[in-house]
Order: sequence, then C-alpha cells, then structure tokens
Amino acid sequence: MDFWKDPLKVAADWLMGIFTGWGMPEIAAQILIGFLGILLLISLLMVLDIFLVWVERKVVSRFQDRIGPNRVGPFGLIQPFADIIKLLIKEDITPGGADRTVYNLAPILSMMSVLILWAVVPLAPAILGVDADLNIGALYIIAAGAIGTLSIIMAGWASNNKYSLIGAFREVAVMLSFEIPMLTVMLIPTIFAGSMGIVKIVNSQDTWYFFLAPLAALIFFIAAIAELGRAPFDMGEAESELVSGYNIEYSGMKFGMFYAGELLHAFTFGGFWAILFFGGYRFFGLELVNPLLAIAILFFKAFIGYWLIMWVRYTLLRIRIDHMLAFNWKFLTPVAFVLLMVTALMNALLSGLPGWLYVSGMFLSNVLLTWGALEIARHYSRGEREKVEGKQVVEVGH
Amino acid sequence: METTLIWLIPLPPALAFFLIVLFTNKSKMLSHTIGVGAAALSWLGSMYVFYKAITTEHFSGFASSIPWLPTGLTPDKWFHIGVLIDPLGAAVLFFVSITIFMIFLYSVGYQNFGQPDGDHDRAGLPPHGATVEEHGHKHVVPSVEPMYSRFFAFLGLFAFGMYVLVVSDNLLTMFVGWEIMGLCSYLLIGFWYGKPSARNAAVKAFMTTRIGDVFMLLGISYLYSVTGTLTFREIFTEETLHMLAESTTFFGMTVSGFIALLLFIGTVGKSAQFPLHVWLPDAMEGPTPVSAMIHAATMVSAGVYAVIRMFPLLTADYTGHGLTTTMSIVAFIGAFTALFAATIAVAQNDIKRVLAYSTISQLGFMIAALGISAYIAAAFHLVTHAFFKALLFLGSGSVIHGMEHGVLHTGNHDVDPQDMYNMGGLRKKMPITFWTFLIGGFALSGFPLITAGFWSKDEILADAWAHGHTAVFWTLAFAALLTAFYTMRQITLTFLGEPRTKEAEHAQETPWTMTTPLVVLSVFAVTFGWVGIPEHFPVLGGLVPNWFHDFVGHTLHEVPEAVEFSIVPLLTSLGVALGGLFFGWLAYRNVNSVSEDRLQIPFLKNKYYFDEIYDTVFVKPIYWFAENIVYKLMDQQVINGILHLFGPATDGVGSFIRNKFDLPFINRLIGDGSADVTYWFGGKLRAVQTGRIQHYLMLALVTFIVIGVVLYIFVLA
Amino acid sequence: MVPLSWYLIFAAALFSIGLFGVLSRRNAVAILLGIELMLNSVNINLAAFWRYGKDVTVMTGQVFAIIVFAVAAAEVAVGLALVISVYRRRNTVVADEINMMKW
Amino acid sequence: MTGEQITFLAVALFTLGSGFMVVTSGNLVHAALWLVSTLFGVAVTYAVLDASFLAVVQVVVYIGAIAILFIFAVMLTRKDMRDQGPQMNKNWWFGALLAVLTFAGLFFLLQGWDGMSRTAAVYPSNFDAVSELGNALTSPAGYVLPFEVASVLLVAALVGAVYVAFNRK
Repeated sequence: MDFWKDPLKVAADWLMGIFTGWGMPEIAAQILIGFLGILLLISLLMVLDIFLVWVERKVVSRFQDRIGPNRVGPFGLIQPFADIIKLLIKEDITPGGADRTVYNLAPILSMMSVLILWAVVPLAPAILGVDADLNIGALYIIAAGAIGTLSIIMAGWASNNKYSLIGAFREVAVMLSFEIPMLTVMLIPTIFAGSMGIVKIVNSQDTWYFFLAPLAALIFFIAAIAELGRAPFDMGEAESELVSGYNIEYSGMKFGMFYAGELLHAFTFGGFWAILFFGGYRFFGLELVNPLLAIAILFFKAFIGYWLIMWVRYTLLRIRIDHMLAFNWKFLTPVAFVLLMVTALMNALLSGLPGWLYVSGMFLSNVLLTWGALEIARHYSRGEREKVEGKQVVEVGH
Repeated sequence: METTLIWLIPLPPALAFFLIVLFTNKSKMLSHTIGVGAAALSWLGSMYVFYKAITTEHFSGFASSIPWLPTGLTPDKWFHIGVLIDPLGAAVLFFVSITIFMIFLYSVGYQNFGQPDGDHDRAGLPPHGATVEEHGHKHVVPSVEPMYSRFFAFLGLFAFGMYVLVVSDNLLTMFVGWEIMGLCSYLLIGFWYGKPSARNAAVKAFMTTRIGDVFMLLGISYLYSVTGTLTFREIFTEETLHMLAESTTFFGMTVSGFIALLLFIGTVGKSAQFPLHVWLPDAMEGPTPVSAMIHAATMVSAGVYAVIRMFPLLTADYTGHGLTTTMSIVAFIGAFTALFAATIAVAQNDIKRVLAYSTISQLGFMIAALGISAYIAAAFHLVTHAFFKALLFLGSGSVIHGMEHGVLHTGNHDVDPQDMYNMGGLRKKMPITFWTFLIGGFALSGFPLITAGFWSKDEILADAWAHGHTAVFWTLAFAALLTAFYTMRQITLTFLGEPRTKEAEHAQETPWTMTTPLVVLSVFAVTFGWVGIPEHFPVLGGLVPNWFHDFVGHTLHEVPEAVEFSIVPLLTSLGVALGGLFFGWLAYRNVNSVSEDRLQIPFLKNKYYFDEIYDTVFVKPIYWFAENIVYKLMDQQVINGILHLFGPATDGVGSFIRNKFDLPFINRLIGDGSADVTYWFGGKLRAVQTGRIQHYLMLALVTFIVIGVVLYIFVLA
Repeated sequence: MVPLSWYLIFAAALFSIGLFGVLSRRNAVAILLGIELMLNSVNINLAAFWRYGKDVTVMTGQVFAIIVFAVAAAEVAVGLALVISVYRRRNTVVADEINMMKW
Repeated sequence: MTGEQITFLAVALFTLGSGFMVVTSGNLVHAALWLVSTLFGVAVTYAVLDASFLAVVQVVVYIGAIAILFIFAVMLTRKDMRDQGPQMNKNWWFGALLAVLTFAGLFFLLQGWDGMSRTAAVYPSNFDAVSELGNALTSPAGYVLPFEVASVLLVAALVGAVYVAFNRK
C-alpha cells in the first residue's frame, strides 16, 4: 500500500536497508542514494530527450503539411534511436586549426547547462519526504543559462570558422540581452511569493501567477524563446546566412549533444514557464495524491509550454539581428522594468484586500500596461516606417 | 493603508506643479488635465481617509512619522516629521479637498479654456477678448488666458502647501506648508503682473503676512527650545502643557500664553485680522479662483486652523474663570475685527471687495470664538464658512465673467465689470449663479434653520452668552446684523431690479465647468449645518445627533461640554439675520446709482484710512529713512568718505611695497628662482613619466611598500 | 572548521596573482583580467569577514560585496569600451605602445 | 583534517591554479576561459561560506556577463586567431617581485593580527540570509543610499561605455 503512495520513498528506504546491511556508514549510504537519485533523474531526462526528438520531428512535419517519420516502429517511434545509432557511429571530426580542448568541452558544457537546471525543478510536493528549497532558485536558472552562453561562444570560437564565430557572436549577444527582461520578470513571481525559492513560488500559487501577471508571463515566454535561440530568434544558426551557425563544425555525437541540449532546454523552459506562472505540479489538490502523479502534471504542463514554443518556431519568420536587439533594449526591457515597478507598487497598495479584488487589480494593471506599451510601440514604429517610406497620406474618397 | 494614503495626499498637486512647469507648459489641454486630475486624486484620497475616520469607533487619529533630522544620537531622539489626521484634521481635510477640487474645475472655465487666442493679449495681463468671424460678421468673444498652464501650476503648488499644512503632525512641516502658501499667494495675486495694482497688491500681501510669520517662527523656536519637540501630540500631553502653564516669562505672562500669543500673531497676518488685515482686500487683484482659494478654502482658513490646532496651548493656563491675557487679546482682536470689517463692507461697491471684508469679519467671528474657548464652535464655523464663502467667491467670479461677456459685446471697456452699480437684474440672465449666490449669501447672513451659517454662527453666539462674555456677544451680534445687511445689499444690487447698464443686459450664464462647482458647493453650504445642530435646540434638537460636536471634540483630551440652551442668543441671531436681510432689501431695492446710496460715508468707504495711516506711519518714514539716512548720509557721506580715504593711502603703501620689496625680492629671488629650480627638476625627472600605465603602478607600489616599511620600523616597532 | 586565516591568505594570494597580471601583461585586456582577479580576492575577504564576524545577521560584508560587483561591472564595461576605442584608432591594444601621454 | 578543510583546500588550489593560468596563459582567449574557472572557484568559495546569494550572483554577473564581455573584447581587438609575440612585457620579473613582496607583506601583517585563528559561529538554521540582505539593501536604516549610488554608477557606466565604443561614421 505504502509503495503506491510514495514509491520513491519506499525504494530509498529499501536501498538504505541493503546498504547499511553491507556495513556502510549511514552518511555514505545517504550520499550514494542521492547519487543514484540524480542518475535516475538524468536517465529519465535523456530518455525523454530522445522522445522529444521524435515529437519535434513529428510536429514540424505536421506544421509543414508532411507526415514525418513513420517507417521505423509504430508512428516512427523507433526513428530517434536509429538517429542516435547513426550519430554514434559517425566519424568524430575535429577540424584543423581548432582549439582542441575548448572545442571538445563546448558540447559537454551545453548539455550540462541544461541538466543542472533540473536541480531546482520541484517535481512533486515532497521527494523522499523532504521539501528542500534553494532560496535563490530563480537566480539559479539565470546562472545556469550563463554556462550555456559560455558553451556557445566556446564552440563558435574553437571551431576556427568564420560562420561559427559570427553565429556565436550573434547568439551570445541575443542571450546576454534577453537575460535582462527575463531576470526582471522572474522577480515578479518572487514579489508575489515573497521568496526566490522555486518550491515556495509553486506552493504560494493558489491563483496561478499567470492571472496576476499575464504580461510577465508573455515577456518570460518571449525571452525564453530568444534565450533558446529558436525561431523567430534563431540568428545564431540562421541556415540561409550562416550555414548552421555556431555548431557548423560539429558532427556525430558532439552535434547530437548540442541538438539534444537545445530540445531539452526548450522543454525545460516550458517547465519553468509552467512552474513560475501556471502552478507547477499543482492541479486542484491532485498533486497530493501521489508524487508520481505530481510529476506527470508538471510534465504535462511543460509539454504544453514546449508545444507553444514549437508552434511559434514553425509559424513566425526570422527577425533581423539589429531589430531583435532593438526590440529587446528599447521595448522589452523597459516594459519589464515598468511592469516590475508597477507590480511592486500594486502589491503594496492592494495587499490586505480580498483575494478577488487583488487578482483583478493586478490583472487590470497588467492589461493597461500592455495596452500602453503597445500604443507607444505602434506610434514609434509608424514613425520609423514613415521615415523609410516617406509620409503617406491615405485619401478617403467621398 | 490610511497612514500611507495620508502621506500621499499632498503629492499629486506637487507633482502636477513640477510636471506642468517642466514639461507640459506648452499644452493647455494637458496642463489642466494634469492639474484637475491631481486635485481629483487628492480629493479621492482625502475622501477615503475621511470616510475611514468617521466610520472608526471613537476615532482619535491616524498618525505615522519618521525620524528626519538627526538631532540626537539614536533615531528615536531625532526630530520626527509625520502625518496626523485627527477628527479636527479630518473635518478640515474634508472641506479643503472639496473646495480645492471645485476651484480647480472652476478655473478651467474661468480662464476661458477652449476660446481662441486673444487679438492682442500678452502674458501678464488679463485676456482682452478675441475677434472671431462667424457667418460673415465679426464679434468679440472672451479669449483664453495666455498663461493658462502656469495658473494651474501655481494652483497645484498652493494646494500642495495646504495639504501639507493639514496633514502635518508637527509645527515645522506645518510652517513649511504655511510658507509655501505664502509664496503662492504672492505669485497668484501678482498673476497678472502687467498691472501695477496687481504687482503692488502681491508685494503688500507678501510683506504683511511676513510680519506675522516672523512672530510665528519666533513662537515655534521658543516652543522648541522649551519643550524640545514640535510634534502636536507630544506638546499636548498633560505634563508638557502643565509645565508650560506653570512657568512664567516676559511681562509676567505664562510661557504657554506667550508662545500662543506669538503663534497667534502669525495667524493675524495669515487670516488678515486687525491690524494686519490690509492686504486681503487688495489681494482681489488676482483672478477670482485665486480669491476663492485664498479667502475661503485655504490660506485664511489655515490661519484659523493653526489657532484651533494650538488651542490646548492657548488654554493651557485657563482655569475656566476669567480669561487669560492671551485669550483676552485673541477675543478682543477677533470681536473687534468682526465688527470693524463688517462696517467697511457696507460701503464697498466692488463685488469682490465686499466679500473680502466679509471674510475678514467672519474670520474675526472664529478668532473671537477661540478667544472665549469655544473650540468646537470655531471649528464648525471654519468649515461652514469655507463652503459658503468659496461658493460666494466663485459665484462673484461667475457674475464678473458674465459681465465681461457683456462688456465684450458692447465694446465699452470703461465699464468696470466688478462694480455692483453696473449690474442689476442679473437673476434672469444668470439663473444658476443667482440661486447659488442666494444660497451662499443666506448662509453667510445666517438665514435661520436651513442654512449652515445659521447653525455655526448661532453656536458661537450661544457659547459667548453661556460663558458670560456679554461684550463679545453684543459685538458679534451687531457684526452679524451688519453681515446680513451688506449681504442683502449685495444681492439686491447685483441680481434684483432691472439692469442698470447695457453690459448687464448682455451678461450671459457661464459654462458648466463654472456652474458645477457652484451647485456642489451650494449643497454643502446648506446641508453641512445639519451635522452640528445642538441637542437642546427646541423642536429640531435631537432629530439628528450633534455629530460634529462629538467627532471634533475627540481631538481634545476631554470632549468639551455642550452649552446649555438659552433663548437670548437664539432670538438675537434670528433677529439680526432676518432684520439685516430685510433692511438690506428695503434700503437698496430702489437705489439706482452710487449717488443715491446714503451709506457711502468717506470714512467707511476708505476703510478707516488704514492704508493711508500705514503709509504715513510706516511706509513713508521707512522710505525717508532709506533715502536720507541710509543712502544719502551713511552710504554717500560716511562709507564713501572712508572708502575714498582708503584709496590714496593704499596707493602709497602699494607703490612702496612694489618698488622696495616686490620687484627685487619676490620677483627676482622667489618667483624666477623657484621657476628655475622647477625647470631643472622637471628636466631631470621627466624621464620617470614614460606614459606607460604599468610603470606608474609599479612606482606607486614601490613607494607604498617603502612607506609601509618605514612606518612599520619607525612608528609601530 | 576552516579558520579565518585560510580565507585571508587565499585572498591575499589571489590578489597577488592578479597584481602580477596587471603589472606584467602586455595586452590591455589581460591587464583588466588581472584587475578582475584582484576585485574577486577583495570580495572573498568581505564574504569571509561577514561569515566570521560576531553576528551573522549583520549583512555589511555581503552588501559591500554586492557593491563591489556593481563597481566591477561598471569598470569592465567602461574599460573594455576604452580598449576597443583605442584599438579602432591606434590598431593596437598593447599597453606599452599606448604611451602618448608623456613628456 | 575535516571534510570541510579538504574541500576548501581543493577549491582554493583550483582557484589559485586557474588564476595563475589567467595571468600566464599565452593565448588570451584561454586566459579569459581560465578566468571563468577562477571565478567559478570563487563562487564555490562563497557557497562554502554560506553566502549562497553571492555565489549565484557571481555566476550570473561574472561568468554570465563579465567573462563573456572579455571574450568578446579579446576577439574584437585582434586580427588573427593566435596571439603574436611575447605576452609579458620586459619588466615582468619586477612585477613578479612586487607581487611576491605584496603577498609577503600582507602575510606578515595578517600574522600579527589576533583575529586570524577565529572560527565561524554556527550558522543559524532558520536564518534567511537572502531576505535579510534584501532588507539591508533597501531599508533607509541599512544601505539604500550606497545601493542607489551604485545603480547610478551602473547607468553612468552603461551610457559612458556606449559613448566611448560607439563607431562614429
């Protein structure tokens, strides 16, 4: 009975019994079990990653009016495994003139930056009966992103290829810039929850923060796409200009790690979007029934986020790099700053009011701010357009 | 929540001021939107605070403060500033916010927003009208004020000062608000600075109130040096008041009495009491919303408010038997001013000047009430007076505006649109203005039972009678009679009868932005009296609880007893109000020109020659002193003489030093010598400056290490 | 337990390494790298003093460290901008060759 | 030796070694990458010191922004991938001497201080350093003024850097 209530706990207790039975000190056994847990999580993620390759390929073909992989296995499910085997048996090339160490380190760092993100993801209300919380969780996400940035510039530089270097430059400029609005809007759930701890943020979402701060959720979503370097922000690997961008010289499993890292990263950001704005693993008390159910809820929400990211990717066109940076610095960042200030102010003003009033006040202030920001943007872009095209007067005929 | 809001109440007008001055001065539309919006925000905040205050059981105040000036070692010993809204503050905030908001709204219409630019208007002069062409023929319409935006900026700053004064919990910030208003009144009275009369009036107002302010500052300093605090609630504790009342100072007065007297002199200046009343009638040179702002809602009320605030100090040594020196002075000045200003008002022909003197007179009522320790009556009259006097001023502005319309129509600019003898019969042309003005006028006269003015004035009279101050009672009663008389005179001359000039025939009702405030204020001018009906009043008493007494009374430590009902003051106030109104109508119903007015006594008409007396006694001698003694004697003869002496002497000494000392010694030896030495050293040392940053850093480090080692060896070891 | 001295000596060593970099490198960017090391060593000291102070709840050390972060960021931004600007004009970033400001 | 001491020594050696590589590496991009690893070591030191916020901010600000900026700057100020010529100036031996002297002086001065062997108090279990730090940074009784001044400095640096590096046509 206990097993179904909390299988992880039962398994951990069972392992503990075995290890201590071997004469191992308790602390060492705990560390060992911790390692096994990490291994389990990472394996799960890698398997998921393989599955994501299939999802991505299937979805893109649907968007492009194709069928997608359908030969190997049911619905082509075995296809990614075939891909992996292909990648593994490919020749491992290191280009001449490349900086060997850095070149080989880059894909590892790229994968790592994604995997360490999962250290702060709250999968269920309590894993192994512990509800540990890193009190700077939100910042940690950005910190892990910094390592990803590093891996890209390392890859671009070490390849000794001008396309990869240009791609890396673009990508890194975009990532550094979009980190700012992202970090800023991350502070908004922090204001609501009163803590940077992710678990605290999830636990205090009796109302999804999406309803308190829809604009923040939107900005986070946009910044996340830019951070991922996916279309419409895929400047780093714009095929038509840079062949393949920063990973142009990589082949075999090294390329595979970049590719898999990108997919998992997208999924992870879907997860963070769900955690910060859509209640994470919470779903009307369902998460308390069983930790595995909670994990399933979180993954379901993450998949929705991931699907949205894909939807955007395969629908919108690529944006020019200077437009992209101007959009970030002149629009997204100021809006995020203003939103942060407005939210802090409204939070101070509305605190103590009944819940529905608080929520609707927050929601309204967000909607108003969005409207104002769009008005300003519209006005500005009309000015820009008129500067380029010359003022056009539209005559309305009688 | 409430306390945070109270901190924020003064903010919108101040922000509006800076926004308008710095950014939106060009756009009239934006400027008045910001100004009116700010006033509305403050009004909303004030209403919320007021609502919270009246719904709180046994309300005694919202307070909050922060340590500000580090006058001690620990923050709790610092000088604190903060906000305090107690029942009195809440009542004042109530009428201040409403009237300010209404005046802002009214100004939009009064300054002719939406009208074309004038033909030859220029900044600093009132607008002269613009010619427009419509359907082929030209006619003249009012033109928009050239400095429209600036007007709203000044009003905003003014409102800021008033809100600061009301929400302050200490004398210092209150004084700051007080002075901000002083500055703004200067700016606003002299708003049309192109007119010499407006310039002079502004200077006069500023200088006269300054006299009071100096004494007030002295009082504040004295208070701080004695008690070490300026926060109201700390001063008004039993021990402090007791201590102040026990010790004596100059002229055998108690310290509390002396300080109260000094602070009261500040009020005399601000609230235009005798003998510093002279500035207020002249202040009518400003635009009418300004007159309303200064005379009703804010500045003069601020003076009375300050005395009401300091009431515990004023009565600290009052035992209930026999007025103290300070209180006698206060009561005398108040009662005297009430009567004296009323007599002048009877003989004035300018519609606004009548109201100005009436204000002085009504403020005298309040001051007199405070002098005989009728605390609540004074506060009550302050509130009701603010409503109906703002109403009357705005109404008179509306009349003037209508008359100006007529003047523009006929084109005869010699007709003074403010002279009541040029009016008459306006009730048909301007019905809304007429009815609201009538309500305001009746409230001012104390028309029985209905109007607010009756209840508050009656309470003052009842207090005076009940405590046996018969002299004060009869003086005030006579003043009240005169009040009703001149009010009716004004109404009769302005609105009743037939138009006496062509201009009056073509007067026109004013736009909604001007009439709306009139209607709103007239509602308050009637209804606000009903919250303070005495409990023992025949028939009506007890129908509604005497809410005002209860509420404001809680400001003090012990709520003052309501006075026993007596028939004498009631009959008196009924008699004087109705009698005055009746005589006023009777005497002026058939008067058609100035010459037929038998009350144009030169003595009254010229305000007892006060301006002339001050001119002769103070201004002229000071001018003479400055011209003859300071300038001609001291400056030209003595100082210049000494200076001229210095010249040759210095010249001699100078050439001696130059030839014998400077040239050979300083220039040759020290000047050129040091240059040579520097040159030589520079030539040798310039090799050190390599232009390489790292060399400099190394050199600095080496020096640092050497100095460190030397210090260590010779000093520490 | 690690005594305070270890941290301080560690920081001093890092500082000296940074100092060596500042004094000896030719490339201006590399000099800035050395300065970063020195700033970091200062921050280690600040954090250590916070942790080893009498009262952990007094946050002065951490606050100071945060301000050093800000200063470091400002310094790098302006410093690198200067380096790039110099490179554009004089086509070199070697500190020894940027020596126009002398007698 | 306790586990904590071993951890500290490992981190310190790693950091110092990386730091040494920063100042001696012939390839400037490598030097910048070594800087990253030094900064990471410092971040771990913060974590050992229970200053979790500083550790994460170190990673975000230093590795995520400053180190990347360095790499950018290195790449923007060269014509080839490889560095030409010696990376040390002629006086490097004097610099080394001064650095050693500085270290010796610091060591000597620290020796004489009686607080050197101080050990840390037990870290309070329910103490939330992050929110305490937030309070300290934003309360008027704390450090709000220096904090604001620092923010003004950052804005000034932002504007200044853009101005200085702007490529005038």
